[in-house]
Amino acid sequence: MHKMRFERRPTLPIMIQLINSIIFVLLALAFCGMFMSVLGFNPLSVYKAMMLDIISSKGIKNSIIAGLPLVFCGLGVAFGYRMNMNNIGGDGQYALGAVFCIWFALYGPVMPPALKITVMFLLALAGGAAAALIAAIPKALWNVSETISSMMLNYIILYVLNYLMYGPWKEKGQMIAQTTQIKKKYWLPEIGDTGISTVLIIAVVIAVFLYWFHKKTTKGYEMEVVRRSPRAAIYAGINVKLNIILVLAISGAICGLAGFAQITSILHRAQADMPAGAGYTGIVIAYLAGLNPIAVVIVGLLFGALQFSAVSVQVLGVPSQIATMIQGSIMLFVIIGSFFNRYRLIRIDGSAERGE
Amino acid sequence: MEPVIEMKNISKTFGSVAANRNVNLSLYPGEIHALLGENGAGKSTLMNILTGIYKADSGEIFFKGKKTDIHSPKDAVKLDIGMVHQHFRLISTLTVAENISLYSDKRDFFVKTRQIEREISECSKRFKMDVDPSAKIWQLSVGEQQRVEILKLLYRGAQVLILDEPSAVLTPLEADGMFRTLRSMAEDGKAVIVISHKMHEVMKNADRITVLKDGIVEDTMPATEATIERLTKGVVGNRAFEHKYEEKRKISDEKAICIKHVSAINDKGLTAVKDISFDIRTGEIFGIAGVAGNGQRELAEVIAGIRKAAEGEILLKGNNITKASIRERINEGVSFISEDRLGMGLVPDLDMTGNVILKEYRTEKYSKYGVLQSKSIIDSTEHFIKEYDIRHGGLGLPVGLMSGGNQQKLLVAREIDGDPVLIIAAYPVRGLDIGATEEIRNTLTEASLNGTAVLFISEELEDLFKMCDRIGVLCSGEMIGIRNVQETNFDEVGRMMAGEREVHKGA
Amino acid sequence: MKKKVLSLLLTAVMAAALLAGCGSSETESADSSGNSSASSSEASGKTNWVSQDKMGAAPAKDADFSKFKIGEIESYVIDDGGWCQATHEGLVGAMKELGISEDNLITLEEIDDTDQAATQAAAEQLIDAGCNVIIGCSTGYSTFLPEIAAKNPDAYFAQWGAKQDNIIGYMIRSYEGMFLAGYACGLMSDTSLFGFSASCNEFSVRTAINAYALGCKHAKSDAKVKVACADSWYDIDKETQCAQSLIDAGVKYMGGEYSSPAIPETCEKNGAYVVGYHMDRSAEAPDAVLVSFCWNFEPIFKSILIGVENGSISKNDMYYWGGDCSALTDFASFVPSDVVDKVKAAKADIASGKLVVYAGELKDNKGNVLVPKGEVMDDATIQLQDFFVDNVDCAW
Amino acid sequence: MSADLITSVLSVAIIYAVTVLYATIGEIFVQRAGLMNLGLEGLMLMGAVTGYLVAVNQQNLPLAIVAVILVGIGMGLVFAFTTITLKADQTVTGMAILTFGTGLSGFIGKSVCGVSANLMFEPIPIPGLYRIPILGPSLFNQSILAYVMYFIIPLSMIYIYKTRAGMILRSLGENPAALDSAGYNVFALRYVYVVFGSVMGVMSGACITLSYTNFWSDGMTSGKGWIAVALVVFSRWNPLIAVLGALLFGAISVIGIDIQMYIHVIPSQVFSALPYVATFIALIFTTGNFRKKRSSEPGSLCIPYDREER
Repeated sequence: MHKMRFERRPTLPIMIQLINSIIFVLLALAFCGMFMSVLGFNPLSVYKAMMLDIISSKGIKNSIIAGLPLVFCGLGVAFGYRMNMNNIGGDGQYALGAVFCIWFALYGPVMPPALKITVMFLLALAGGAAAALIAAIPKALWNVSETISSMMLNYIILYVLNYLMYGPWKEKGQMIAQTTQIKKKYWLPEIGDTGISTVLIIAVVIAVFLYWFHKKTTKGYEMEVVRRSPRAAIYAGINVKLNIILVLAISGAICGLAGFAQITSILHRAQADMPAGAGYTGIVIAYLAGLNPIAVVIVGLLFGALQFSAVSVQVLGVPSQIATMIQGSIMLFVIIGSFFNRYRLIRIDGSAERGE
Repeated sequence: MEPVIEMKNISKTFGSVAANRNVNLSLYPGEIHALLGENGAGKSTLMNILTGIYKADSGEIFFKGKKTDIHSPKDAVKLDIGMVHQHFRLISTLTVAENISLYSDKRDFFVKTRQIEREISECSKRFKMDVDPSAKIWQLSVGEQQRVEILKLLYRGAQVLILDEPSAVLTPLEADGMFRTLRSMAEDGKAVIVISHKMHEVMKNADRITVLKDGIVEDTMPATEATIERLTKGVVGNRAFEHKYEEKRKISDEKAICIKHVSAINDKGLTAVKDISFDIRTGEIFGIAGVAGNGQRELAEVIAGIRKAAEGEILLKGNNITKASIRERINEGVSFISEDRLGMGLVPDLDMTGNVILKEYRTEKYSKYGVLQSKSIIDSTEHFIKEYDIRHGGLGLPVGLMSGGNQQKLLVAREIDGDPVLIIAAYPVRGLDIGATEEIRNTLTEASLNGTAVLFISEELEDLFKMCDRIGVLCSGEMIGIRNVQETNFDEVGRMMAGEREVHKGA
Repeated sequence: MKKKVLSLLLTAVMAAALLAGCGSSETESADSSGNSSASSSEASGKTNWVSQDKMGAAPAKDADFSKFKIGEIESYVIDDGGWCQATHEGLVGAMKELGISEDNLITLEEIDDTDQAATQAAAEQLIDAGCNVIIGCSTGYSTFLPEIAAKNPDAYFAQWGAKQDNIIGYMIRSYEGMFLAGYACGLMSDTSLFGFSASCNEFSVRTAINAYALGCKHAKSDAKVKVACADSWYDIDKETQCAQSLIDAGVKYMGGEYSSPAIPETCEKNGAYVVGYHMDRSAEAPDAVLVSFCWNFEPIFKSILIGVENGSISKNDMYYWGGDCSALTDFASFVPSDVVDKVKAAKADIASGKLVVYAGELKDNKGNVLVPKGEVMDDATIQLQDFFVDNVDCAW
Repeated sequence: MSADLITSVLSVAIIYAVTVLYATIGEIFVQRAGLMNLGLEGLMLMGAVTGYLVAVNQQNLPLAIVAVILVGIGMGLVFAFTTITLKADQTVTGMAILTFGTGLSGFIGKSVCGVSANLMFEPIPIPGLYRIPILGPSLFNQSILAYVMYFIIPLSMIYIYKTRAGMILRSLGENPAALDSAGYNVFALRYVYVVFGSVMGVMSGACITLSYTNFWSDGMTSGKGWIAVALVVFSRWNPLIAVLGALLFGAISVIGIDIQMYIHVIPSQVFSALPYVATFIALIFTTGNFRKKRSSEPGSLCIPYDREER
């Protein structure tokens, strides 16, 4: 008789991973469809509306605008996960990056745009990194769970932002809790007249760089070793503590860029509760993208599309929460699906090409 | 008399590796039955099947004559079958009593600690094993923990006891005590299976011996009919068993490394290496004999820099590296073939190239300005593959999926590459098939001929005598003595391993 | 010890930011107002304040609303028992009055008013759906809508809050209602200590606080209003705690800006009294809610729709109406009738102009004179309320 | 601090504590069993909305509780299946539960959003005890759900530290392999505790809508689920400390507001942030192993158990 058993896949062909994800995303949509039809909506027409909305020219633009902050958070979080650092602090790092960035933009000295924007970029990085370090250092020194600490920091930093936006930095003579807009000359230009900011290019460049970084650099290699086998890392003379601090800092820095994107390209100002959960969504994105930076960009933009197309289905009367729900179920299903990335079904009397 | 356990045509494969092939085994009450074989011969797998931790792919198990299916450890426990694993299955945060009652068939709602502790101390008296029932596990020594494991089984009323390499962590004296306990159990009518790869021990203590090799039963015999030769043939096949090589090797007087009064503490915070001093000259192979767990690991790690030396100093080619970091030592030419192949020496999830560069990825050999040089990496990987004929399923395959032998070859190849000053080889041939074993022996010998100092740690006296120029014997963290191989013999070293300092030659 | 250090650190961060805020602000932000949305409204035609007399004006006999398609953008769900619900009901009411069927209303909920992409996408959605009147019901949209409005000249955009380019502005003189509510509390209380449980330091909240405080003062010259700040628009725990803290501080009568029943319930539990906000809250705590302040947008929306229909409307219009728009519910049964009468009288006085809420001499709580004696505050300042009046005691 | 001030601070702190403790104690059991479910926020929202939905539509509180428990079991099974059977990453699965719960709750809660049920577990003063000065009025004038919690706390302590089952639970998170070889069904046990944990999680939510603020609106838990997660670590997986922690946080934020009303030099946000700062610091002191002592964290927390792993 042929008994079947699940066994770890030796290697993971990208195709299988892709097909898996697609299948399970479809399952997730079907699953949400169930709820919709229970509430008396026709899932197909809902999804159709969403699709049509996304592929329209302004749909693409809006998806990208909505997606950009998510992409940066996704990239940041994914970078952390590349060394098993559960950075939940994306929101806080995003916020602090924005705070540093807007501070310089509004209250810093007058400068030639190129220089000013560069400094803003660096400050956004610094802000994110700073936020991450507060969680990273206890982790490195005393192994304090970065998961919880970074999450606590989210709240703390968001209160700082809240204070600034409602208090000293609030635009005078305005009703909204936000800073004044930064000067036009400090805005990042659009790509052609598409209405899509060049910050998208920055995101792509960073993603490609990270991809190369993981594959080709010694630091990337170190991360991989620490991720796969901390003991082997010590044995190879890799300074694990230092790497923890470094990786979390970089992870935070990239999340900080989400603030930079908002300030130089989207809102051109800072607002209270600006992150609006992008950091958490970043985790979802990073995971769905299999921690592959380039995939993160794609998934991130898709999530942007999902979030904004949820608006369009409201015209059909579907509750707005549908977007969040679809996100959640897509995630659940892809997680379940990823099992089939790691394992394959084999017959027990498989031929022996592997020694012991 | 009918056997209490009969295993018939048991087969088990992991992935595509056959760990057991049509194994037959019968066990009678009142006997101590030894399972002899090298590591990886399939002994543990067989027993894990009997205790329901693994499911056999095919074959049948008979308990007291009637066919039974053991799907889970639960079933095994129901049949009063108990096993002491090599890695103890104790919960370190609980007390001895709690651990034992956890394993017992007690199902009362509250834990009656007092009562259990009383019963335990009675039981431990009966079989002459002393443990403090109220002590927390993580406070106990390895020997004590093993006793707890055995007590667990007895308290549970186990009729079949299986012990996996019980003596591996014990000194010969402790081991004798342990076997006396086992004997008293056998006399109690219990059936005992002892997994081992030590022939003398087996011949001395067992009633019957079954020899496993590569997952197949090679031979079964009463201990009375067992001879070293017969067992050796079963265990290692027709491997030539020559004594120390003949031609006299010239060893320079230059000291490659000096260990001076080094002490170190282990993970439990106890002193594991006590004031050890010795030196290895270039081109010399220095053996460390001793029962595993007597400080070898700590000693190796201290020299490699993974563990800080509590006292003493280490000189490499005359300069002090006691405070040097691991990386500095690597650059200075200290290589370390870790006993924990997949846990430390290699990264199982990475492919060959990733493991080849594990230690030298930062050197300009493999990277420029922090960028890895794929070409040179692939080159040296292929060089290794040719040089040490490493068989692999493609460069992209995780090394975790290669056979143990090839993994070890890769590890050794990487460590020997670039003629290091010193190679620390901890149990380099443990659990390898003969082919791989020979190749690695030769590789190390060649290295020494090229002027590398080799620190060769092993518990197999054969290996030590075959390869080393000098042998130092460790017992409970102390260096009992150092001997030239020509001037000593198995027996002397064996006793030194048991801690006897003054041994008369040939006594 | 360490805790102290960290909280100090936090304060330090904020202090530093504060300095940065005031200190070097002239360097950049001075000229940055050039593109801030406020002053840009002057650029286009002069803001036209629509007179409150228009309230209740009926549509022409032959008025035809059949072609009307109305879009509504809400920052939260329309049945939140708070702000959004009030706006929505106002709009629906106006449509019913004018006989516009609800099928011609498209409501987009939970459009985060700090999210440009979402807001503009929403507006574009409504345009595509053929809406000719689009109403942005949350302050934040004013940042993003002008752009879309400029792109779609034939659609009429109306936006809560300050006047924006190409957008009809509308606001409610909420201070009238809150003033009266405060007045009622003042009349009923036998102490001169009052409380206010505030969510976020935003103009509408400040308006409520100030108006309430002035109301109390109108009844008791020495009235003081303690403010507890939740620093969150929505947090049940914090709202409960704020109310509790006020009560512990000896407050028996409090106002509040809130959307959950937490505060009324807490008051009821402790035998204190509270002014309902956003909508009629008496159901949540019948024994605690004296009266509720309700937004009544119906007249404004009605007037806007009529204006659109007969073309009388201008995109420079700014609605800033009080009276029935800034409504109070009926008082709870336990409120003595003489109090009710006094409040009614005050209401009439406000309508007739005999009683002016922000009349001089008026100081802020830092001692600066806001309005000199004999003068009254101008609407722009009232709308913004970037101050707290002198009998407000608040951390902000 | 005057007597009745203590009373009132306590009463608010208790409301805060009770609502968060259901989730916290549940999560303590889950983590003791060696898993970490970060999706508590999502669970609470689901519990809150389910309870309220039934309360509004059926006007039947027991039924509401039953429904809530069923939902808890369902979501628990999802998490258990994904993390125990499929051995998926627990952090990410938690996030998924969180996202999904948030979305679904808002989705199905639409119909009762802002609708008043006028039906909740009213506070029941306990005759004798209610008279106790200071403590009485705050402790013994609570709803049934709070009293249930009063029982759960000691019971969970006894269960974890005194009973045989508790001993097994402690081992489950410490060394599942050992349990397995002792003949216990590790997988089944973990399933049980995960499900129990998520039932407690949803109960937390139900507690809010059915016994304190009798109404539903989107994301009404505003981050409480995360506090619960933090409390678990804060408490070193000990229910009693968790109780103290919860009360402490409740008290801190009330007192924060008290101070904030009098001292205006410090921004109010500082006090709002205090509980989180406190948690952060407590975290470093309780879990940080810089004192070189055994950390009380379950040995194999977050590590999926795989019997044939070799």
